[in-house]
Amino acid sequence: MLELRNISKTFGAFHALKSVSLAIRPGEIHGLVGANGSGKSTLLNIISGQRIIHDTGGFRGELLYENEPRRFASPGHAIGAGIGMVHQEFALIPGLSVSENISLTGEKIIEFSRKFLGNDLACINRSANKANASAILRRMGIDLDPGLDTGNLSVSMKQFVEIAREFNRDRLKLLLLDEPTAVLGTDDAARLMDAVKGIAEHGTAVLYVSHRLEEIVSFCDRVTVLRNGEVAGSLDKKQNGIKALSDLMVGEKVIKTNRTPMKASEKPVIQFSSFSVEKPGDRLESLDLAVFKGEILGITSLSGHGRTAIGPGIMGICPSGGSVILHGKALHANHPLKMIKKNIWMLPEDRRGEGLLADHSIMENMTFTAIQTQKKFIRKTPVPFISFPDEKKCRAYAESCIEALDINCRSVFQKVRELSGGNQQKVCIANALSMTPDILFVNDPTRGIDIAAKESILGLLVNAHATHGMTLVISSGELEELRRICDRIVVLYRGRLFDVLSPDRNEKDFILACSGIRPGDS
Amino acid sequence: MPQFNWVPLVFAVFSATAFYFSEMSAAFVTNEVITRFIRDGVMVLALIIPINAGMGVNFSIIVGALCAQVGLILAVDYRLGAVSGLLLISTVGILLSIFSGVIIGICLNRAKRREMITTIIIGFLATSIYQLIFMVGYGTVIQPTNQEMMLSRGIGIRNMVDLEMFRNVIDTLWLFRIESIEIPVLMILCVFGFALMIKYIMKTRLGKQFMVIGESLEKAEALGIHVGRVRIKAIVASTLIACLGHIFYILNIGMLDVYTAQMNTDIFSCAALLAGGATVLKADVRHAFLGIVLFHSLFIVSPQAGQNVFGNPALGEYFRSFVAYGTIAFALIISSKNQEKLSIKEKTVKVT
Amino acid sequence: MKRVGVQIPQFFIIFFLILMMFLAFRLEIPLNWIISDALVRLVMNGVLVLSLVPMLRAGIGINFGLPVGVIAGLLGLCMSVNMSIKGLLGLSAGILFSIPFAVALGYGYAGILNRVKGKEEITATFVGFSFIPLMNFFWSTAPFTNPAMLWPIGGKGMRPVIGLKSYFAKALNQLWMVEIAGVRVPIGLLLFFGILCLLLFLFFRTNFGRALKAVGENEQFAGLAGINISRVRAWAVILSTVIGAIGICVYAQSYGFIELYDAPLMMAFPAASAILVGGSMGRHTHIIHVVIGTFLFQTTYLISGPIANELMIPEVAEIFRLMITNGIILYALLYEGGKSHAAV
Amino acid sequence: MRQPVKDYRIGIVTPTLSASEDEFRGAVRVAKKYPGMIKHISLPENFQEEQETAITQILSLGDQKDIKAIVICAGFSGILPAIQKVKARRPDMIVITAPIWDDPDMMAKYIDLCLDTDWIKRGITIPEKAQRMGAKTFIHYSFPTHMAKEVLAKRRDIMKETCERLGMKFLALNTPDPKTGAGSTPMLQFLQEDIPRQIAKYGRDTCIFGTNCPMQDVIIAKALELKFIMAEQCCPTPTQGYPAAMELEISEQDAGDFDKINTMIRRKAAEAGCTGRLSTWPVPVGYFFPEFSTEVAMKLIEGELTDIGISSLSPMAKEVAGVDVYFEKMKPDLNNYYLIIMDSIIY
Repeated sequence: MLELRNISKTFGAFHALKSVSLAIRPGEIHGLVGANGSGKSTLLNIISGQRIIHDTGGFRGELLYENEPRRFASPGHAIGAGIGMVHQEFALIPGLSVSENISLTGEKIIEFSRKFLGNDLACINRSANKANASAILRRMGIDLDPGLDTGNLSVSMKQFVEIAREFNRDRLKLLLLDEPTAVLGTDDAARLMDAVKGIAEHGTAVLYVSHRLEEIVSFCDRVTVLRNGEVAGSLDKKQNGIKALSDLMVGEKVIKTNRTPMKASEKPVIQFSSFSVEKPGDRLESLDLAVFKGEILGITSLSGHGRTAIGPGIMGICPSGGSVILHGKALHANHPLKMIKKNIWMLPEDRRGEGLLADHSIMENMTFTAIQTQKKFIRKTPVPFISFPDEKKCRAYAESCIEALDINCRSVFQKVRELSGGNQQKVCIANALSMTPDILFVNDPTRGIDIAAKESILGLLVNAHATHGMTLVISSGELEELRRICDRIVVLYRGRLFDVLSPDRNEKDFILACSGIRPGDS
Repeated sequence: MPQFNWVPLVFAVFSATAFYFSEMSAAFVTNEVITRFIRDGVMVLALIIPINAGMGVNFSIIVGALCAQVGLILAVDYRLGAVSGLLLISTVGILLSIFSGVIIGICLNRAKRREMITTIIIGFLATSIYQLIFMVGYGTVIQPTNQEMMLSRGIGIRNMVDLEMFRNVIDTLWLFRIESIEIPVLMILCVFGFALMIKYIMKTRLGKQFMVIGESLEKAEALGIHVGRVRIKAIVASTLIACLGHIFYILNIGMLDVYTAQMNTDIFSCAALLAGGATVLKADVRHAFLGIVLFHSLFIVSPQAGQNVFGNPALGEYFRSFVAYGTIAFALIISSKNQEKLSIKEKTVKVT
Repeated sequence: MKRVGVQIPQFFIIFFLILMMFLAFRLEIPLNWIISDALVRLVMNGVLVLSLVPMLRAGIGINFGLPVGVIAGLLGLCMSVNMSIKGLLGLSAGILFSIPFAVALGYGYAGILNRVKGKEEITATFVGFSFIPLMNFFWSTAPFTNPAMLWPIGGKGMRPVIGLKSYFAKALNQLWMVEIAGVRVPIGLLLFFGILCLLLFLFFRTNFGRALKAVGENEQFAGLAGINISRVRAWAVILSTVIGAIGICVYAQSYGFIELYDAPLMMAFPAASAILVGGSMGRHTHIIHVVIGTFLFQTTYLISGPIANELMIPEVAEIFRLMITNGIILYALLYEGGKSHAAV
Repeated sequence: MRQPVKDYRIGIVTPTLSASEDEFRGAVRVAKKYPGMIKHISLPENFQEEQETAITQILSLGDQKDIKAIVICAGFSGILPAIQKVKARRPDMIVITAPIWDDPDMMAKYIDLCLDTDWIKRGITIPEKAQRMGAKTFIHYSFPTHMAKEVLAKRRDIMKETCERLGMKFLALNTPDPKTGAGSTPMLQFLQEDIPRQIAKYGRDTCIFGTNCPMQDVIIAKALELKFIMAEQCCPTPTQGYPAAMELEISEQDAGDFDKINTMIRRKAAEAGCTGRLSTWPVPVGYFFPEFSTEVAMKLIEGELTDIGISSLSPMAKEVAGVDVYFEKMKPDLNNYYLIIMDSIIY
């Protein structure tokens, strides 16, 4: 049905996939697992013909679909070829009823009116669509009135409708499921899997991506494990088991911690209690946590489970609830400026989107925040309200940073846009350091950066911590890195605190914790 | 979720107050509203599809109006009257508006999220091209067959063309009278016909696709809809309806002001639609109908009301222009606020 | 920083201009007149074009609501005329009086634009359109008392056109006017424009100016850096409005008349075309774009009229010019749209 | 002089104040003269763009049963559909236009009495007057949408003929179009720049004529500066162009007093050294038309006037205007289309 041969994909200098091969037979349910950033989403995007692949220069390797080499330029082409995909975000239209949503783009029409009006303008056969929708829902074991408005459904029902729509396609040959059970309870997940099994029996191939290892184990005929963009291994039904899978995901590496974890001091510098953050797509719910002065705290979770929410919540960029106590005093977070005045700052995970002024020079980027909010590097003028940046001081600072952080650039006046990802991140860090914050929240500092730069950035953070006595809260999906530099690591699951682990714990424990499993459970 | 839109209510209050002060007879106002309903109804309906397809108000319906005028001028040029003339007008208008609709659609596909300002500029540009053709092209490049409509210097068309041969061809059919109120049933049915057609289109596959791209381009893309193509279809439909609507308008007026008849049709149609409670994100046939009645009744009574209240007719005039533009500005402000709320709500659905 | 690259609109307009220069030369239209007028036109429109810059740089887009600023300027001018202040002093008074109005109106206008993020341009267009009839109310009942501004028959309410000759018409134009090789060079006027450009340039180098640019380039970044985005955007709008008000003052003194009522309605469109011709693309707008754009655009306007009259095809020139104005704005809208689409 | 109130009313339609003051004030004056008998309404400000509103406005007059006549003093084109609709509904309604600028033949078909300044005759009289004032060159400024109007295009052609006959040089120049695009500002800016150029080329003895009302401000202002000849505006009146260009300070009690205004203009012209270079009609024609037309309408309604003709109109006109008014038929076979010319005043 589908065969991938040596698929490689790069985003700029970053290798997302390296020579990945896998094959799916008709009627097979194929599992795809891997840690964050192992390349699962990229692979799905390639198969389903998402534009982002096309717009970033396509991919290398061969994609055989029904034994023919194909390259889908848009999702429309892939859908036309019989590939259905269930998205993590809901592609449902709230104003339409359930049956309308299920039949969307595949509506049954009254044959006789088609002759006059063509496919697009033909009369839609509402009753046929409704009957069809309820048949599909019944087959999935769902009791749902197809006449209801989709906007009012519960989240799990929405997920069912989403899947039902893909089932409705006439010639569904390959179904891609991207974590369809992430939002479902155990019962609902089981029902869903039964339904998927049902359609697989009719010959449709299924590619199933999930972090829930136990589902993968009980459900898939074969499992392919990705690690760092490569196929780490492929297991069939008999071989797979949660342990075998997690072994493959982790690999055989032994990790050395760079620094000895410091003893937690008695005095917490910042304390969260039932702290919730409404970050779109990454929600954090009632966190109770104390961060101690001078420690490096790691926060990890699967993406979407809340690890990047804490910084924006504190800075007041995303709405938050609960209480925060800073230096023993209640803190009302509502605006970045206030937090900067309290010497707290955050390095955002989306560098280009939030962390940099891409069209400005390195120097301006490094000094911007300090100039604007802390009145550093400023030359006063006699006129009130008008002040200019002190070019000399700025330049001196920028040059010292370039040297200290080893930034590869032509001059301090080079535009940041032209730098590589690693160097851009260093510029971000230089900007943060210029403000000498007491507490720095860092989100995904090494995302999309090549290996060499990763090392130096981690070094930088540790160094900054050592020299300035900063308290660092680093959230990252890269367990290995966190374990190397952190004193404690918080694991979040579904937006809630699941466990706090010491960095010298077994990596498997972390992986399981991320999937919501305690070591004793399995 | 649909919020209560109090724009129509404000209009209703304004209209009622202005009607009271205008001292006009109810029969006259009713007659005029009916006439306006026929004249402008279809034009307002033309705006509905692009709004639902997420492209905002299509100010380039003015291009559709120009297409209709081209058809009319050709009919006069070849001295075709009544039925054959109407046929020619609609054929030329339809072909031209499909053609220009495709071009506008392609332009708008390059200007996603800034469609409205782009359509305004397209309207301006189209007007100058139109003028170039009829003011300069006629008599130099194009040779007219009907010398009567030309200026005496032989280049360019006169600014007013009499459509005597079409006058009262369609709008007096099935004319009913109740007391002093005249109801041209056929024409009203025609407008309703267009409304039904739009309702129907929104219920077909194509209509569903409009709705999906109106909801979110990303979702539509993920569902395998060819977004660009569907958007072009939306604009073509809008231009086409606008063209037919303008034919209604001109035939009802009975004379064609060659260079200026199309002006402001876009603004007034848009204001009328918004007055009926539509937003730049969501519009329905009922908004159009309610809007035409409310907006135009205010327009009919406000000059007299202005005169009677302020003792100065000019002030009533200014008030009217303010209402037309202000409604649009106001609707834009209101609707973008709603949109913001909506998007936040939707994103936070995940992970519960 | 210096990517002023020539794009299709500039290429087109430069080509057009060269063609017309050639024609003018052939038709023996006195070029020194044209150059003199071009210099005057550069400044009289240049300030209005300049007023678009702060909003463009703050990422708010083209200020199609320019009439708001223009009306503030008109109010100031009318006050100055009402007090019968003459000469340069009158002009300065007009500018001075208009600034408070511009700040107040700009503040309200900014409040509106901050609520419609992403749809600023279309909203600005209609705010401008709807503000005009509102002001017409005011003009026709305005409590000004100088009879030279009132209706000649009715004696109440403002005339649509107010002559400035005995007040401050050409006050700035005539300042230090020298004639060099048959070309009249209005040094005072050019100096005024130069200083205004310089001030704006310096403004963008202040801390606040940098914050403004940062908001235009990356709102998230600016927000994270503790900048109050709504406030910065509001100041950008106010600044645009104030410069717009100064712009109409300069314009009116050069023009010799104050035009009230519907006159400011369409003022934003030629200004927008001018800055786009100069090579401005969204927030990548520099003051040099203003100067180049205004000069090219206004000079084509200036030169096409006499040439068309000589060639006896006047309508064509007139309509062509309109087509160019709107064509350039359309091109810019589509060009930018195309770019952002590719990036997504 | 209070007139007895009668049991009918007359509707007068004018542009708004800011579009054209003369007609508007003229109508206000008639309303004062016949209190309670006049219903004065105004057309939309952007008349060209709001044809519909204009139609409704005029129709609303037709709807009031006690209104027996409608006088339209607009100077716009595009009003004919409204008249045609009123006539369809109220065949007895007397409609007098003074003037509207639709197609003359079509107007004569629907309207009871059409009055206008004599555009054909003025095509002859203006150049002749210009020559008397010493002009050797005649420049005609207009723009495409105006030249698309039959009446104006024809007047230009006649002016050209007359100039050739008189041995004057005739130039028809085009300005940017105020009806499309950016309003009248570019047009006026063009005039500001072009007039000095033309005067430099053709000398001071040049008469400049512009076809659009806003042009007059600039033309007269430039005439004061460059001392060329301005024989007549497009709508000849002392209140057009002169007040703005000369910055006339007309106090409230003097407003509407044309003798005083004319004296004022004469003094200003002398101050600028332009005596004998500027001219117009002593009474604004726009101010005259509403009153005159209303008088005619009343006489028609009351049956005092049955036969419209030059002989019956002239004395009435003289009484209203205070100066001689010459009538002429537009076409010999049309009994309801008259064109007028008044005496001139040269400052």
